[in-house]
Amino acid sequence: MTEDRRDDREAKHSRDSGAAGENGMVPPGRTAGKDAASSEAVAESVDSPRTVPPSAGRPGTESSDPEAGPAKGAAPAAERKAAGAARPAGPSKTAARSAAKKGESESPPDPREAPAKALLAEVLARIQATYPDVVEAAELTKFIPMFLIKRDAWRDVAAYLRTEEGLAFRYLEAMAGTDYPKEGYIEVVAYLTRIPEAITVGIKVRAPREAPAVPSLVPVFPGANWEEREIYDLLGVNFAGHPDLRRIMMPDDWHGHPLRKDYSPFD
Amino acid sequence: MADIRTEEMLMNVGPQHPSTHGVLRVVVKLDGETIIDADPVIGYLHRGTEKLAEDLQYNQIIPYTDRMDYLAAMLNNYALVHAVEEAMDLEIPERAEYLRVIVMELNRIASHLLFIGTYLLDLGAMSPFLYVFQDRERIVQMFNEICGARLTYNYMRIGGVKWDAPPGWIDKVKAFVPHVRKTMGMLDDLVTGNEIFLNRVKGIGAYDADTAIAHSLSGINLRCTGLKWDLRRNRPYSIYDRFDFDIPVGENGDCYDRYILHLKEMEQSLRIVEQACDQIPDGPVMGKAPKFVRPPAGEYFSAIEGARGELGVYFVSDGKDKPYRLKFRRPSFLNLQLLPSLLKGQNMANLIAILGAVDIVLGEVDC
Amino acid sequence: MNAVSSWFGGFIWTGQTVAFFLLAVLVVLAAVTLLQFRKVMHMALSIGLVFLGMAGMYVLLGADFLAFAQILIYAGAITILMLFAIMLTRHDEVEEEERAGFRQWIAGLGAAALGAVMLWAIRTTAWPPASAQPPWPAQKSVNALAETLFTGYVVPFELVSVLLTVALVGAVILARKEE
Amino acid sequence: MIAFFSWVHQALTWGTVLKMVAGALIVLFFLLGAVTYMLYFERKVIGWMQLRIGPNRVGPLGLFQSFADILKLLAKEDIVPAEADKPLFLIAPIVAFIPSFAVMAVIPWTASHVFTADIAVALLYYLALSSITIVGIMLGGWASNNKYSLIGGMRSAAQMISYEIPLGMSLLGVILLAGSLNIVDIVEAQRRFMWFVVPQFLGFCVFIVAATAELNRTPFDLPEAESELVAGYHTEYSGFRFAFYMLAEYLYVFAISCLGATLFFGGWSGPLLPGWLWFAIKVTAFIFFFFWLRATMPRIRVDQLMSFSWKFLLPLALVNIVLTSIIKYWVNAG
Repeated sequence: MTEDRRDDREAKHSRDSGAAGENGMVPPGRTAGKDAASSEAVAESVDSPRTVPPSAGRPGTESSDPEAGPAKGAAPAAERKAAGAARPAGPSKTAARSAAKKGESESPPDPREAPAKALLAEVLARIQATYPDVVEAAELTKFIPMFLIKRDAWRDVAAYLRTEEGLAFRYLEAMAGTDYPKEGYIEVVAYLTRIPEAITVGIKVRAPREAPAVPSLVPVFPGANWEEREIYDLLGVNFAGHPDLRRIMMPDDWHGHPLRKDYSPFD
Repeated sequence: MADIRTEEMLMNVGPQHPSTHGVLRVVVKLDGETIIDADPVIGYLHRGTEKLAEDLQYNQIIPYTDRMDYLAAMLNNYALVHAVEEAMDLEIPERAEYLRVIVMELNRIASHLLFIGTYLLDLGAMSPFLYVFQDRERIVQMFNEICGARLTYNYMRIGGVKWDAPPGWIDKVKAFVPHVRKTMGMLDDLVTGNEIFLNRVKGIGAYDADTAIAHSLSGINLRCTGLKWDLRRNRPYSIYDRFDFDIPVGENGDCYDRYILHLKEMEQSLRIVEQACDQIPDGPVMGKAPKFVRPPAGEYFSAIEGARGELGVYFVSDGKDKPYRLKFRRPSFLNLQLLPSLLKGQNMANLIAILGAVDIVLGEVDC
Repeated sequence: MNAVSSWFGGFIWTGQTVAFFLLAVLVVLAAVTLLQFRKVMHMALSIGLVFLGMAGMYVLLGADFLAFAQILIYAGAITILMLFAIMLTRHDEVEEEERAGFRQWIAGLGAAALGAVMLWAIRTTAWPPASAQPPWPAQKSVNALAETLFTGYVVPFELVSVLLTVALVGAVILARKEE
Repeated sequence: MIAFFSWVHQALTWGTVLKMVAGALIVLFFLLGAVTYMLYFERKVIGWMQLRIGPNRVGPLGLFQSFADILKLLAKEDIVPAEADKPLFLIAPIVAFIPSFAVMAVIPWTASHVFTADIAVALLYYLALSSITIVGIMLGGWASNNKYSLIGGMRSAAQMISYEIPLGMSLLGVILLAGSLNIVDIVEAQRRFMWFVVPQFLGFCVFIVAATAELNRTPFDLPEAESELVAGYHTEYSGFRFAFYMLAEYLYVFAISCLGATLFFGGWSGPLLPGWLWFAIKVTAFIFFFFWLRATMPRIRVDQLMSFSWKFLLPLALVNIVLTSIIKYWVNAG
């Protein structure tokens, strides 16, 4: 592989750097113990993003992760030979841990981190300007800004992100639901992407496990239709306003929701 | 006169039907042969892969991904290992990355070949099916040589690939490329200019880019509307930024565009395979991945360009060696959503043409 | 050779006569069953059988062209048209059993009277003596028919075709109106 | 020979009855054999076209494959669906089959009609009888009480009616040139003049397209479009009754090929070789053409099929008739 090829690659990265992240994921362990942030706290935390939910909000956050988080200092992106973990950096085969450590000592963080942070700040500011008090938390999950939205405003924020000039996250890339029995809620996450720049943000919402209900995104993103049906089927989340909320994977007379952590087959 | 009405008929197309490509059921309401309403029913092949994965170590999930889109299992393998490697910032040996790209693109070709064959079979042309199977068979043989399996490869591992290519394999791949070009030329001669074929697919099942984006379509289903959206270019992963290839797009968003894009994409995949075979370095094929893969706690989303569209992997790690939650964003599943609105007002024959062009694999839809 | 004809003292049994009786029985049976069937589909089929039997009669009479035109148009096209109409529209499979009421008696009497009149007419008419040869050679019946149609009867022939065209156009207009 | 099997105006004796039955049986078994090897021929030809070898297991070169298949079909259970209209379901394949065998009565294998009838209105006879088969197919589709079968049956009825008209019209040109509906006269006229494929090329094109559609063969095989309608009108049929439908279908391929060879390619006439061999060669070429089409073409759509017949093929056939009449009048006058 020649050097100019690599330069090409760098150029490309800086071109669509907004989309993908680098290895600047903030390990939850570092922020463990911090309080859930109010929206003001989030606004402050934009510069140094952190996981806002309490440590309990993420199972296994206590697990002692030996990896230190990568250095947060911004550094010129071009110096890194390979951007991102999956990209090979020449012949040296460095395993993850040493790479991370090296990253701290010698090489600057992933070039994708800075744009991701900027995106986080920008989107957060815009949401808060229009809908104050709806963002419960904001963080970077690997290089994707992630906003925890209040349930009532879930659809409004999604619509805002989709239609607002300058945001235009028109493409619902994926939706997923996750059950957190210990914390007592079910989380629904949606990834929205701006096409063709490939800039992605995630939004998520939480609903209590006992009677989970979330406003449906189908009026905003028709593509959410089957994803929501799947989440309804497998996790039991009721999507209010969904035009056709039926089971999709399991038979209509199935009992229970298999993807819940406490699910046991009905006899 | 007014009370003489034609009878409406409810018809189950599938789950056992030659053209649903698996166990898909489409409940169609027919007036004569015109479809008034269509409702796809899925789930016949639901195996709960996502639930099963919660009890499996990351490397143990890889064989399960083989069963999703079983026509492009290499790409599924990669989607998972890529997501985990991204999360852990693993570095992959060069040779492994090249091998991955070669097998992925070969698999894309095999999958597209199969699409072309079955699609034309759906439209009543029998011979192309057998022609494409010859080339696909050679690809499958090559996969057999490199990983010992013809369909469910289980080839990739977190940190690299399981096996190095056997001696002479790369040359075999290189020699294979012109062969596919010949087949594609033949298909072009036999089919693409055929008046009957054109009448069956041109202008059928057309939609525009806004509809496609709104319905979260991806892959060829999105590109046929003229939108240049290919994750290999728009959000480069692996070593795709080293290769010179184009993203062919359609114009009208109809079945014809979808068909022709499969041919054009095969050509681009061949170019990538050629370049990768020329550039592939020597070296190990497995990086220093930990024995127990434990991605740092957090949630991750990454996506690759699968054979049928954007194949995404979302997973939540709690720092243990098994995912807390694993979710696949399956392109077929989302692409199928638009089907009911495409079918309304069409006739039965168009149902097959439209459904076939969506190019679904039920193993992936149901997951 | 042991002739079949010897069974019926003196009556000459040619293929033609055998065929005539077979066809006659077929036509009558089909006509009767037509009235007896309860399913419309079966009725349509037996009327097709009647048409076929009549075509066979025409063949025996030496009118080949007429016979095959009859099969083509009546046994083929018209029967299929009826089948089509039945398939495409709603129809009740079960009809209530009709009781033998006053009307049935009247109809039966009428039919018997008609049969008697016909028989009487046939028996009293002085038929011309049967000739061994048909009025024209079998091979030429089509030519003869064509010449008659296009010389002596050209005006009625054309009028009929105009009528059919008008009917066709009318049917199309009626069908269009529904949309 | 002709007199031997001619029976209409003879006194009916046991001898004549026997001769009738014998003649019919000979033709029947000949046709069954022909169809058996047509199936073999089709599978081999299409196999080669698709880079396969085709049947090669039963007997040398797979020559007995079709017999094995027929035996298998005969040994199969004759299943009648519970909700089917049983009597209709049972007779429908026979209704479809009988005319297909009956039309063979007017095909002249050689210069002399040995087993077949030399009737004046042979072409009309062919068209008339072949229209009965549609009834059988429709009934089968309806009686199965299966929605795929019903759609298949209706499609095939609509299709066969639509294409019978251009088929008949395309024959009119030949009839005009020969001045007769009799097939022997038509062949004789070609021997004196030239093969009608030359002066009737337009008519021949219409004929071959309409014939393909009439036979329900690719690209017009919509009634049994397996990718849409599973197997169309015979979805529910199995074993023996299914075999009847198949038999009828292939007999019509054979019959149409005979008709095409006779009307447009001079029938049995040809130099050097005996008449029956010429006839066989021409018929085989026709059959090959239909098989070739099947290996090449995708399937046309049902609405396109209809408009193709009514808006294109029929006007073309009418133009052909008008042109032929004008030319004939002009030639006769001049």
